[in-house]
Amino acid sequence: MSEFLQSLIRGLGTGSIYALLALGFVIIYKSTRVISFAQPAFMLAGAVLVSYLAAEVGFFVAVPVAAVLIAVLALGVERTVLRPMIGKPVFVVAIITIGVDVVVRVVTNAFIGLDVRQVGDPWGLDTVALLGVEVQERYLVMFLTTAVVVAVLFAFFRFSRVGLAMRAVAYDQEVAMAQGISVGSVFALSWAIAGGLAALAGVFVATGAGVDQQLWIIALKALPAIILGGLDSLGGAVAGGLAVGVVESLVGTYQGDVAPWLGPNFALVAPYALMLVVLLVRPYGLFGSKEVERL
Amino acid sequence: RGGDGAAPAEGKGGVKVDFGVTSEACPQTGHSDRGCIYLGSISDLTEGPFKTLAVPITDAQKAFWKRVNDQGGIGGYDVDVTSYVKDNKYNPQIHNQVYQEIKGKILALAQTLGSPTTAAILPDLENTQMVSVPASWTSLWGHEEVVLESGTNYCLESMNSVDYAVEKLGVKSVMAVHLPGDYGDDAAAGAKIAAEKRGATFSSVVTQTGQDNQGGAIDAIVSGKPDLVILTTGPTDAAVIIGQTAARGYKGKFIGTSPTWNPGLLKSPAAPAIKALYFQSAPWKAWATDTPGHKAMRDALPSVTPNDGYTAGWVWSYPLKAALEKAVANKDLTRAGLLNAVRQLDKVDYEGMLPSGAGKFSGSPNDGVVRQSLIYKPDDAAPTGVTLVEDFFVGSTAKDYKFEKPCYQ
Amino acid sequence: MNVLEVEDVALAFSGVKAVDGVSFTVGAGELFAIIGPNGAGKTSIFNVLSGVYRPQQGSVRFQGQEILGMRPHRIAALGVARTFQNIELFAHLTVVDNLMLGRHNHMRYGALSAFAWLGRAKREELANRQAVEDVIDFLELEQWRRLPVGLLPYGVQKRVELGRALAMEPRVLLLDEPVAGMNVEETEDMARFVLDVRDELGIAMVMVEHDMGLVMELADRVMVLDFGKPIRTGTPAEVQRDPDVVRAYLGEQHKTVGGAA
Amino acid sequence: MKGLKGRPELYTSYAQDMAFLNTRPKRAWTGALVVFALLMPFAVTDDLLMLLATGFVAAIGAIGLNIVTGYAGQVSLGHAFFLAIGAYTGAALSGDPDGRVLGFGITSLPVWLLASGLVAALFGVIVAPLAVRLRGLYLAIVTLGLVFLGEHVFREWDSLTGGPGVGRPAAVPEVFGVRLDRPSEFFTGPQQLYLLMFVLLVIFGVLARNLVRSRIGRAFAAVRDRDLAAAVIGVDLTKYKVLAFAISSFYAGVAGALLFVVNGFFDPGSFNLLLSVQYIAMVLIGGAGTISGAVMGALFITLLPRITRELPAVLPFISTDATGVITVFQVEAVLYGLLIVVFLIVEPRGLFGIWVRVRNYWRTWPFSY
Amino acid sequence: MTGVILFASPTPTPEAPVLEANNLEVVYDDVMLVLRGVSLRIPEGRIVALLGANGAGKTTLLRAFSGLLDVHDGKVTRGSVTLDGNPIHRSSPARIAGLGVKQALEGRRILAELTVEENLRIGGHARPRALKQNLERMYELFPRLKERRRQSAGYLSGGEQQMLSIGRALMSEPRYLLLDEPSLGLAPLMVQQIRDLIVKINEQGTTVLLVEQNATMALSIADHGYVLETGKVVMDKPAVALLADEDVREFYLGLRAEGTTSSFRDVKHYKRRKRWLS
Ligand SMILES: Nc1ncnc2c1ncn2[C@@H]1O[C@H](COP(=O)(O)OP(=O)(O)OP(=O)(O)O)[C@@H](O)[C@H]1O
Ligand SMILES: Nc1ncnc2c1ncn2[C@@H]1O[C@H](COP(=O)(O)OP(=O)(O)OP(=O)(O)O)[C@@H](O)[C@H]1O
Ligand SMILES: [Mg+2]
Ligand SMILES: [Mg+2]
Repeated sequence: MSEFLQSLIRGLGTGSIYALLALGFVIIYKSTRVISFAQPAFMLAGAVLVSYLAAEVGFFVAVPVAAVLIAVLALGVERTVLRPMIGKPVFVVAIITIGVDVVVRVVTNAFIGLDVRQVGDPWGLDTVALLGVEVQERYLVMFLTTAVVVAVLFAFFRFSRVGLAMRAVAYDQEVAMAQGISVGSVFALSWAIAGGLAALAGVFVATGAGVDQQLWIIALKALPAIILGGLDSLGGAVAGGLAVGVVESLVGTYQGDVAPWLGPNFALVAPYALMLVVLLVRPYGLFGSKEVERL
Repeated sequence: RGGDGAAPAEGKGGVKVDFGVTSEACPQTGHSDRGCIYLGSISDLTEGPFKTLAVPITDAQKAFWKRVNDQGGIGGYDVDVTSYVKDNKYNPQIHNQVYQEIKGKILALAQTLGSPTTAAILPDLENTQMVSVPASWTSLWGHEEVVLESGTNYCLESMNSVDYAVEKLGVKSVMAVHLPGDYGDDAAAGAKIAAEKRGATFSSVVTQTGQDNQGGAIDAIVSGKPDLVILTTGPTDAAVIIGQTAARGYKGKFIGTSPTWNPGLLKSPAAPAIKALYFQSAPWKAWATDTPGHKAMRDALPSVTPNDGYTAGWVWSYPLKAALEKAVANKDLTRAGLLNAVRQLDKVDYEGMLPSGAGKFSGSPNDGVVRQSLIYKPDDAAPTGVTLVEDFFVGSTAKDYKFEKPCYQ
Repeated sequence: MNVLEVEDVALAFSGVKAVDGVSFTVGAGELFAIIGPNGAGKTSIFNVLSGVYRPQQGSVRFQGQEILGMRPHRIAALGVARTFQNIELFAHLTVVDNLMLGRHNHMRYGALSAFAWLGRAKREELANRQAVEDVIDFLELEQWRRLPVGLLPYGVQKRVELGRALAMEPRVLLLDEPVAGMNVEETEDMARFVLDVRDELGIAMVMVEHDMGLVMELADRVMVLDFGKPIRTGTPAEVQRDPDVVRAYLGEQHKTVGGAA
Repeated sequence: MKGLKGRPELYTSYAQDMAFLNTRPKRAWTGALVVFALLMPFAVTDDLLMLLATGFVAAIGAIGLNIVTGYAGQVSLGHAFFLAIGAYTGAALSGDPDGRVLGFGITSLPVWLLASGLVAALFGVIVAPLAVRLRGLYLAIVTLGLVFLGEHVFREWDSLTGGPGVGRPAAVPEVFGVRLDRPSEFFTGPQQLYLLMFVLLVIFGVLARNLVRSRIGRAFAAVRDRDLAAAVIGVDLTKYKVLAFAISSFYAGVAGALLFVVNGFFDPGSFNLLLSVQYIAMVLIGGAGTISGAVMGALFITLLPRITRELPAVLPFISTDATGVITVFQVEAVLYGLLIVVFLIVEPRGLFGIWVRVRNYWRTWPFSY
Repeated sequence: MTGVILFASPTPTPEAPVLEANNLEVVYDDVMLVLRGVSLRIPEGRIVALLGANGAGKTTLLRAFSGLLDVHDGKVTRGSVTLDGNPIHRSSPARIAGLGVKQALEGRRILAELTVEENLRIGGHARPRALKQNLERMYELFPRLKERRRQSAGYLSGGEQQMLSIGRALMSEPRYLLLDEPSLGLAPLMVQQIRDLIVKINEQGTTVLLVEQNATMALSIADHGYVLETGKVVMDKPAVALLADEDVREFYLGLRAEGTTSSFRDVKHYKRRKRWLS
């Protein structure tokens, strides 16, 4: 039982990282219909930035500063690379974001250097006892931070006109413009938020062992998460992210005993298997909105 | 056109040459009176998983051959290792492509990094008699004539590690946690042989690189509770595994191979666990050691952050230098001539960096293979983060082991 | 014999009754019009006829065969063709290709034959191309032939859509607002084509349209729908005098139209 | 038509209009290209030939992806998976029966090539029902899931794949008892492989071109542009989506089996997200929905790394030093990304778009506005 | 609100509230010249009708007013668009909408995945304060939309979508409303209601530019009318004058010279000829 609980909590912890990442993807998707493959690079850049800043100003200052700086970086990318592509086919734009990812990542790599870099977080691998199980503090922090971020985002989209405007922009940019919505600002805003979220997620990923050049790969975990949750649903991103984390963790804990023939490391692809099954039943994920069509 | 059928020609000083040797001077060495031997390097320089090792390896080789040139070159030739350096991104296909690009212009490969990548060009290396220096320590190379391996391999190194742990740490159960492929599998194979010989229980877990991919390995260690884990992963993987298992109450020991280590880990949250539980095995001594070879290396690389990638790149270069010298002495600096020279190498002068007797390429693999390795442990004060605990030794398993085929296929 | 027999069809979307107990028949060569306020369920009836919507109750017989529950492409293959309220052409394809798609079910050759482009594939393509050219002739589309339809003027696109439906050689043709958004000139052209289709090809037609001039002049019979229910079916003259129809649909300011009727 | 230069071609029959190469310039261009390609082996070095041969194979794969994505509109990020199926089928069938990994010793290229295509097509048919249910990016990412699941299987199944970090030899290119990868009396291995791949590309290109102008190709386009309307005019959506996946996967299987022949060796890590993305990029950069675009895109993407490797040499301000803060290799990697970005921003319709532009320019010359 | 109102002065002072196109030339994709020097005035408080065949450039002109040419790769290459004398053809659509110029796009352009109410709220983006009140107003105008308020707009019938599109345009209480074929696909009764609605909002202070194929309806409420043919203004007259014009009667109203409606059955028996093109 405590094995199960521990596994579950670990899953929720890493799941909350995936949720942050997934939120970034979803926010960009909601306003542009594009999956931005540049998110992994922003995540890596965020973690690297904190590893430099933390030494100067301390972790708790470094994180928000880095999030803002990465948001600005994302803004810059949006401005120079994505803005000219407004109205162009989304798959072309998606490939462009891959190009951006390569560029940002290679440049960031140059700053990682040979040694693994540390972000200087105060939690390390310390644990606390919670409900009788040992839980790593950093997982608690991740979970709580994600909860706060999600709450803020929800409130923002609920109480500002921006949320609806984003969706309008996503579905029909010309219509949105005609209503007086500035498509450019909406794009910029979504890229900036997504960049900030990616940076935050990057820091959390790095708290365990540090930043190396492979860190970005984790961002791909957001893909099954957003599909599970539904591409355009913020709530879905959170649910999907947590589900991916938990599935990964539980499969890792039990599959070796239950179904060893699936091979070690099946846990890593289990989210994709789950995604396949869920999509067969719900073609738009758990909370995604259905494409509306009639003749 | 196409093809590459350069006919042997007469080079400087009556030496027979074909590929990658010119009587014009090297573009960068500034010795206009000498000819030039071009060597290629194919390494993981930007995006691949071994970049952090590959870059210092490549740098060290550059420094090594510069020193050779400064000391008078090789029989009237300078050696150029900078004109044909290529990035393989640790991808076999790219590796082959860039190899094809440069192969007509070089005499030998000063570096071919990685095993699947090198495997992609191995038939071609054999067909064209292209002598090459690997950047990996797998036991397969001991059986490939054209590949000049230095020091012991993962397999024998891990045997020694298990022997050491059984003797000095009283270990009774061993688990190999490793990346798939020649690197991890080779080490696991060695660990298994030693564990069985020593009557310890053995188990093996394959893991994949990436910090978030270590859950399975961590679960396996925590639930299996082996006394010793032989770790062959990348550095951050290792940090995650050691840190998390320790956090979950694991108290056994870890011994990792050289690519598993990075001094940066001592600053990670896992550092306390690492200091308490981790040992590092090595095929040769660390950066700061006091041998003529080490000293020459440090002099040649005055302003770098110490890293044992440099040491590796430097050590690996000695046999090629010896072979070139022998080939020039034989007046045959063709590819065939160079391979012939390799076949005549009884020993290589590693300037003290490897035990004497190392570098025997003339006999059978079982004769030539180096069996000594060392054990280090983490130490904040040491330049590359580790300090010696056991000097060159050969465990009883490795000593008796008949090295007749690669440990892992 | 009736080409189409619709009996007591009812269709609801989560509570909204789009079609509510609709019955009608269309005779051979007849031009039957359906009119009614916006959202009355006219297009929904078309969608039922062509298999896009599954009604909760009722029956639809086409040439005596029950087609309710069949998938759209099966119904199309039987000979039910239609045009759409919002043009549904394949914008990137040329006029010829759009019309050739109309002949999709008149060709039978499969993928292997297509790869080789020999024998059967080639023969069938040529024969059907000829048929398409006939339609192009009939609708005077020559000058647009090789242009992607997305580039054509709105009125021409509507005509191409009619052409695609005709290329299917249907037994019954469903026209959803064929002249909406057209100017006077284009409306006249379209009216002429519709008449030609009836007179020269003898295809039965069901037409939904808000242009009362057109409906009153062309239709043989008219059914008026309101909130999914038929409120009156009869000749154009009868229908436009019906007070219910005037109240629900035409409006008091409406002048009786259609001198010929 | 004498003396009517510049006038649009006149057709005297529909057959002529519908012919494979229906205009004179098209025939002339195609002829010239083929001759040029056939002369290539006598003009360039082996390493370039190998690269071009790889490009031709990639082109076959890209044509396949273009069929399902560019023509039938089903965006698939799963192409790497189907390439892998083909690669392993071909390699296993033709592999050494006594070797380290699975092999059946059937070295005849036509046999294993066809088998690779068919096995991949079979998987395509199995996967296709997903496409019937899913749309747009959902389909794209779910097919991406296939790549991850496939990668897992290929890593684990090391008796077939050799395992990651080890790999296995690729399929053996033997045609009528002759090993084409080994030098013969007249040609080097790369020259032979180049010609082989070129011939295969021409064959598969022509077949695909025929397909897309047939009723099947039109049905694909209809499904892509508006599937509801397609159904109402008589196109069986399920059937054509399945068919599109099957044909596309067949091409992928063929390409996969050939892809590593030039290289001789491959690793299960090769079939990853990146590979799928590269194929999508080929289709988009070439111009979705055209066969020649797919070929151009494939050659572009295959040659791009080589181009970026050559570029620093001509850009004097970049040091060619292998080490340092920003190395020439990082510059190469950045250039690779940048070229793709800049290219697509400047010409979102791809290489084919550029070609159309050039053609239109000359067609209306000297009256270009 | 019918009747003729002739413009008091043909060249008003630049500060007079008016939306104007001055000798406007518009090119698409750098090659397609679509407007060839169009001048058109929409003085505040009026209803101006714009007639023209398909492809004449009516929608293009509206786009030039609302700043939406960019989206279609269109450019103003000569002339200007001015609002109260200030040039706006280089301003962003968002800014122009902020100034109170609003185009109801051709073809309904409903956001299918959003609900009916969300579509309306998007329409009120530029006027967040009066949102509630405007919503109520629209529901009053179109009870049908109120019934369907929570439904995805894409499932509405064609005519319902048309209502939604008009309602969305009205949500921001624009100063200048540019309507592109509002009666398309509407039932006769509904056309009358839309007509009355236009008159009503005009009385409440909204200036309207009305593009219509239904010329009868448009000219019956407009003060002034323009006829556009292949990118040029060929007629520019008070609405009553247009109604009396022979060509307009034949080509836009479908009336024979004698004043009777022509029958579709003998369309092919007479030849159309546009006198103004001679
Ligand atoms: N797929 C659907 N889901 C939900 N409601 C629908 C759907 N299709 C139609 N409706 C509703 O059914 C009613 C009838 O729609 P239909 O399109 O048949 O009207 P119509 O008579 O064609 O109107 P119009 O003249 O405006 O085109 C409308 O209120 C519409 O909102
Ligand atoms: N985005 C565009 N790119 C290129 N050409 C265009 C574009 N939009 C319109 N055109 C062309 O400009 C001309 C005028 O089009 P516009 O839509 O303004 O006409 P319209 O008078 O509104 O016609 P309709 O009555 O059909 O709506 C047409 O020939 C059309 O083909
Ligand atoms: Mg309708
Ligand atoms: Mg228009």
